[in-house]
Amino acid sequence: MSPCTRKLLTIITEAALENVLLKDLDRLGAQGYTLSDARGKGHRGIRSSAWDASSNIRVEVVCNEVTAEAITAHLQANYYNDYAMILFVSDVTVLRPEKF
Amino acid sequence: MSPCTRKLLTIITEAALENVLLKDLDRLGAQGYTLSDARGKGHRGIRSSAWDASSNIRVEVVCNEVTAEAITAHLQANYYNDYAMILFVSDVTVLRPEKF
Amino acid sequence: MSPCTRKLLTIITEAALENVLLKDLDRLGAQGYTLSDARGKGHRGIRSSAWDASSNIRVEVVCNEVTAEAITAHLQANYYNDYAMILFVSDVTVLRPEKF
Amino acid sequence: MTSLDPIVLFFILGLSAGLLRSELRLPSAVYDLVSMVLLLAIGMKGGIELAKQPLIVLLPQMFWVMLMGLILPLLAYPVLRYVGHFKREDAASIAAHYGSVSVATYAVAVVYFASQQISFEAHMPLLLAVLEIPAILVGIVLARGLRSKMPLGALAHEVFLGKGIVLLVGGLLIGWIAGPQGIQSIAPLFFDLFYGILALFLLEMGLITAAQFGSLRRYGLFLILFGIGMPLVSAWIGIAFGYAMGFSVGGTAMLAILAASASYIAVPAAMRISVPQANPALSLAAALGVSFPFNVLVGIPLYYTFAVWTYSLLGAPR
Amino acid sequence: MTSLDPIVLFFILGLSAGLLRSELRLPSAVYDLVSMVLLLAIGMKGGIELAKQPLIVLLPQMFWVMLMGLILPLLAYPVLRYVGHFKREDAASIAAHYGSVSVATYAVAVVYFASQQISFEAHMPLLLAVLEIPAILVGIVLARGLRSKMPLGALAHEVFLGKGIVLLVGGLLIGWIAGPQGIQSIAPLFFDLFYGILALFLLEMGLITAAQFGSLRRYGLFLILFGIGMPLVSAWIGIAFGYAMGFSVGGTAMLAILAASASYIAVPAAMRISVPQANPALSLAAALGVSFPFNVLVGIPLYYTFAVWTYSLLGAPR
Amino acid sequence: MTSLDPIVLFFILGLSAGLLRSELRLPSAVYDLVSMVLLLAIGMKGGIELAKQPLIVLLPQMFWVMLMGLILPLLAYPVLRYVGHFKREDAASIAAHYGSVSVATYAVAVVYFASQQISFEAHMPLLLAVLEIPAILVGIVLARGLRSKMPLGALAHEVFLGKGIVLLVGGLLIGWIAGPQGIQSIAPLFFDLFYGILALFLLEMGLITAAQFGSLRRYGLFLILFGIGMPLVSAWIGIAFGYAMGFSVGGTAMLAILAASASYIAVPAAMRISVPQANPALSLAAALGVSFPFNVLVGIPLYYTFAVWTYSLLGAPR
Ligand SMILES: Nc1ncnc2c1ncn2[C@@H]1O[C@H](COP(=O)(O)O)[C@@H](O)[C@H]1O
Ligand SMILES: Nc1ncnc2c1ncn2[C@@H]1O[C@H](COP(=O)(O)O)[C@@H](O)[C@H]1O
Ligand SMILES: Nc1ncnc2c1ncn2[C@@H]1O[C@H](COP(=O)(O)O)[C@@H](O)[C@H]1O
Ligand code: NA
Ligand code: NA
Ligand code: NA
Repeated sequence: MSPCTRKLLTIITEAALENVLLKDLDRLGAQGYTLSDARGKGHRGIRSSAWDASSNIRVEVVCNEVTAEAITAHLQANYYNDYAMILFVSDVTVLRPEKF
Repeated sequence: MSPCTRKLLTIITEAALENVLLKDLDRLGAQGYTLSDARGKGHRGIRSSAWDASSNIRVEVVCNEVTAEAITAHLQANYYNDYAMILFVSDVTVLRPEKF
Repeated sequence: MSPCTRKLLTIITEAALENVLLKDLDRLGAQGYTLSDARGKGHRGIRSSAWDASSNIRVEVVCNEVTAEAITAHLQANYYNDYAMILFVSDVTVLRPEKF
Repeated sequence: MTSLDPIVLFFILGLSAGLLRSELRLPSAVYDLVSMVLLLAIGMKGGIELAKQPLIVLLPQMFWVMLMGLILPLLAYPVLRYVGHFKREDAASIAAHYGSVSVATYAVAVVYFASQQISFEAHMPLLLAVLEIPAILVGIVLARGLRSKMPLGALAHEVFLGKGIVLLVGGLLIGWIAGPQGIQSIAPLFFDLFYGILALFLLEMGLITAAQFGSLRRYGLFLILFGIGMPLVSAWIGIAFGYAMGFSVGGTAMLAILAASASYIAVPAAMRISVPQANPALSLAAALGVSFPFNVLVGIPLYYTFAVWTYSLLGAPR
Repeated sequence: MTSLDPIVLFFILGLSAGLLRSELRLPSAVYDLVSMVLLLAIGMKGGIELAKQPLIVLLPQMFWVMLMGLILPLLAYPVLRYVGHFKREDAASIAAHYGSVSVATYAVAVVYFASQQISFEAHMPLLLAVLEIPAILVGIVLARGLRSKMPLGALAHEVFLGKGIVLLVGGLLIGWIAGPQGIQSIAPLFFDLFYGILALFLLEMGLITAAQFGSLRRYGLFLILFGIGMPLVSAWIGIAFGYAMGFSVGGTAMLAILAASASYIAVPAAMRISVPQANPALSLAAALGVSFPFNVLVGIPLYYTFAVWTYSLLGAPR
Repeated sequence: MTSLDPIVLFFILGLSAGLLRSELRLPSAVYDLVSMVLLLAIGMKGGIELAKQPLIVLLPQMFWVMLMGLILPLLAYPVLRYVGHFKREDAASIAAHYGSVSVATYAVAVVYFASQQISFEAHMPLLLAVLEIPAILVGIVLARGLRSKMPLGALAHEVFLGKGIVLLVGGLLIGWIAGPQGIQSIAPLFFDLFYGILALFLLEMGLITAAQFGSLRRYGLFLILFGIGMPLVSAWIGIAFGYAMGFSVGGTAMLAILAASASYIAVPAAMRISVPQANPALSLAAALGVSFPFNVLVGIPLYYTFAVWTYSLLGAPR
């Protein structure tokens, strides 16, 4: 169980996309994900989380580089143009690398 | 749309500062930000989020290095002494770098 | 107050562990922590946050390398087998390094 | 609506607080709780009435109302597309919003009718539920064409199992099965508190409405005109249907109100998934920023007056 | 329970929505609010009754009920361990859940008894509170052995200061001190709305129950059989205790219901901390996925029938 | 206050749970909902009364009460600065808290007065709203000096558009416009449930109060003495003003209670932004950790007794 490097993918997008997005993540090989509710501002204006249509979610996925690239490519191809969405990736060290 | 490096600035501070802080971020050149509610403990004691006066917010800004430094300097000069606040910066890879 | 590198430890685990975990963090030398509520999916299934028993928390600790390793080792020894839990570490730049 | 009703004053309070950029903000959990109670209560009120009559009698009404839900967006679409010059998906999405219904507008109308002692067909919540959906389908077809290969399963899921429909139809079924006697034990929460909870809901709606005014400024005059004009036209269509179906004046006016109202729960969610190219800010600005306040502040009594005129001109139906 | 009661219909609505994977989801803040009001209300109802009789009279009952709470998990454990082949910690944890009680099941039973005009010993909430805890201790000892060096302080904290116990016992004390007169001012929230709030709670419970069905499928038939069989056995034990303690038929039936119910608030939290090796999905699947719906839909009237049989066979106690 | 009132028992329950470090914690959404309903209800109660009399008559009262709100912090400041040796900003901020008012204390007093059948001037919520603000301005001037270049716009925004003021004044206006008849439909939520919702609020207040005890221990005895002494002095000032304004005994006592109470909603928020150098833990420890429990448990009946003495000594005013 020595430490090992993985990618941490953070996706911030509209809550409306939650169900679809989580299914995609499963299909693209993510071993897990973590969600929380968020609000914010970006190119598509203020998203205040006062109610469903203006809520954001913040999704984190820890995964290997291949999966990270697959997810990134998929999101860029399918949602980037039509949805309020940003995505960023960073390097993290994990324990039990076999989990991710 | 090749990937590109940006800074991810995370600010954890008192909820009372929200309005002021977001105006500052806009002014200092942040193209967007994401907020969520948080609780925690630091040098100014436990902040439990039970009610307004003891709530924290967690603000994330993805931006270029110059903006990150401007925000950091501004926060340090204006709020660091008087408010419960921490700030940390990490490197992230983004798609569509023109957005940030 | 020049910038300085520290570790950002992110722990995602069951809300049931909150009290115990925070006491451990204090004891192991963390100068502070930030919590938020989260939901997610991992090897122990879906944790939907609909009610206490299925809620996750997301804990962030900024600390020096030694503390990060102490916390990691402690969590791995005590909770990793029995609780839904993941942990990842990244490098962050902080101001006022004496705080962490 | 008489602007003195406290329900409406709560809306105005929220609207003012929002426009003045006050700190007032309701947690989304409160919005969820309050809207859940309203939807269940409206459903149960309707369900109780269903228990009193054989459902078979209502089938033709359900059919006609569904037809109305198909016609309204087909009417709105060309205006939006060719007068408003919106792109195809946007025109289709806005049209779908106006073909569907707003539960909040209905709730305010119920309060107004009660205060004016106007009676109406009590199974109206059934028609409300029926009206939610057809316009969504029309909107999708308008946006994507008939040959589009939308996964039908996912769409049906989104449409029929959305939060709003499940609570409204669930309430209907509970009211229907339990009947007026059975429901009595839960009446203190769902019926006695109805007005108060609606007041809280409208406070929040005011805040949400205020947040749409920014987009309105950006998308200009046409959207404002459409947001007022479309309800006025829809109201007359609702009156025509109500009259043709032999409704009472009150029932006809209520159908006019439903026709004039624009959805902001079921349709935005369904459109976001099935027509993602449509800009949701446009439909919400029109539906919430213009038509909802117009209907609540002016439209409801106006459409009732329209219905009264019609009945006095043409006589009671049949 | 008569399946027509709207309270139960709300549970079925939540269950159906969950199984159909509807978007319906209640924010956890709503769950917290609703369960808080229920626990306080049940506590206060009991506390008011305590004010009417010297507490000393109830001490023997509290002792016997505590004994019952020790016996039930001891009975369940060998079945789980040696018939179900669960590992030690899992068997102990599941046993603890079944030795303790479910406040929601009790609340539904109260509604049922009221609708059937069955009276029962009104200090039952005191016994409910007493029953929450002994099984937890038995579960811990079964899992860790008597010589385990559990930090007793942390355990007592977890057990006695958990959310559920604090609210229930707090309510008891408030009702006891304030008395029926004092409590009147807050009755509109805690008592008049009780049924409505219970309905919302059961809607949520339905959704939560549906979420357990996945684990059920994974862990198989034995868990389902146990989740039905154990309550049936426990109910008879409850009847025996109730009869022996000289309760009325209603009180005996209520004790049977408490015995048959399985905890999903206090016990899961305590077990998670003190027996972390136990898989919480197993106990929740059984307690929430099987026994809770069984008790609510079938068990409550059934156990009452059992009690009636017993009293007509054996005559009233003493 | 009679310590048997269940409202107060809920406060004690929260306080005990907090001190015992129980797991009980209310989600902030529940706190928001409950405080929103209370503020609106108190506002509307006052607004209904305003409808009954020409506002012009109340202008002098509003002026005098505003003056009182200016005097109280000016009195507190030198004590804090020169006896307590607090730094300038802290002394100013604490003084501002004590010059302003606590809506929760007022609500508990309303319950106490009702239970004791003491009548008081029914437009008191108007004075409550008026009293919230002047002390904030005094506090800022004390901390920053008159020449400080605070952006006045931002300050006015913070002060007048804070959550508490908007809801209280919004409620006042709604009650005023709608009048007693109009408000009836929403009375079940806002008035019938008032006591129950206040109970939940005080449960949470107990938990919050308990959380202040840590800072109290740190900042020592002076803060405790001040937290008890200042309300005692303020109460007499309130009595002087009430008597001078020709109030009834009840009204005078209520003004004493307002004077004695210390803000923990409007002032902390405003001070945090406009006097950031002040340590908020100090003012909250005093206002919430000492004065709030003191006023609720001891002060309210005490100040009423003071008012009764005064009136029996000096005779009714004028
Ligand atoms: N530069 C940024 N930094 C942090 N979060 C952002 C940024 N830009 C956008 N976001 C978040 O991503 C969401 C969607 O962004 P957008 O598609 O630009 O509207 C916003 O509502 C924000 O929550
Ligand atoms: N070392 C730390 N790691 C993570 N979060 C921290 C840390 N220190 C402080 N925080 C967060 O930042 C807030 C303000 O910190 P402070 O100004 O130190 O009181 C706290 O309430 C925590 O939420
Ligand atoms: N690969 C992952 N990426 C992000 N979050 C994860 C991942 N795996 C697990 N989690 C989170 O960690 C929690 C516990 O994980 P586990 O112990 O694998 O069930 C889950 O409920 C998720 O919230
Ligand atoms: Na319509
Ligand atoms: Na049991
Ligand atoms: Na005061």
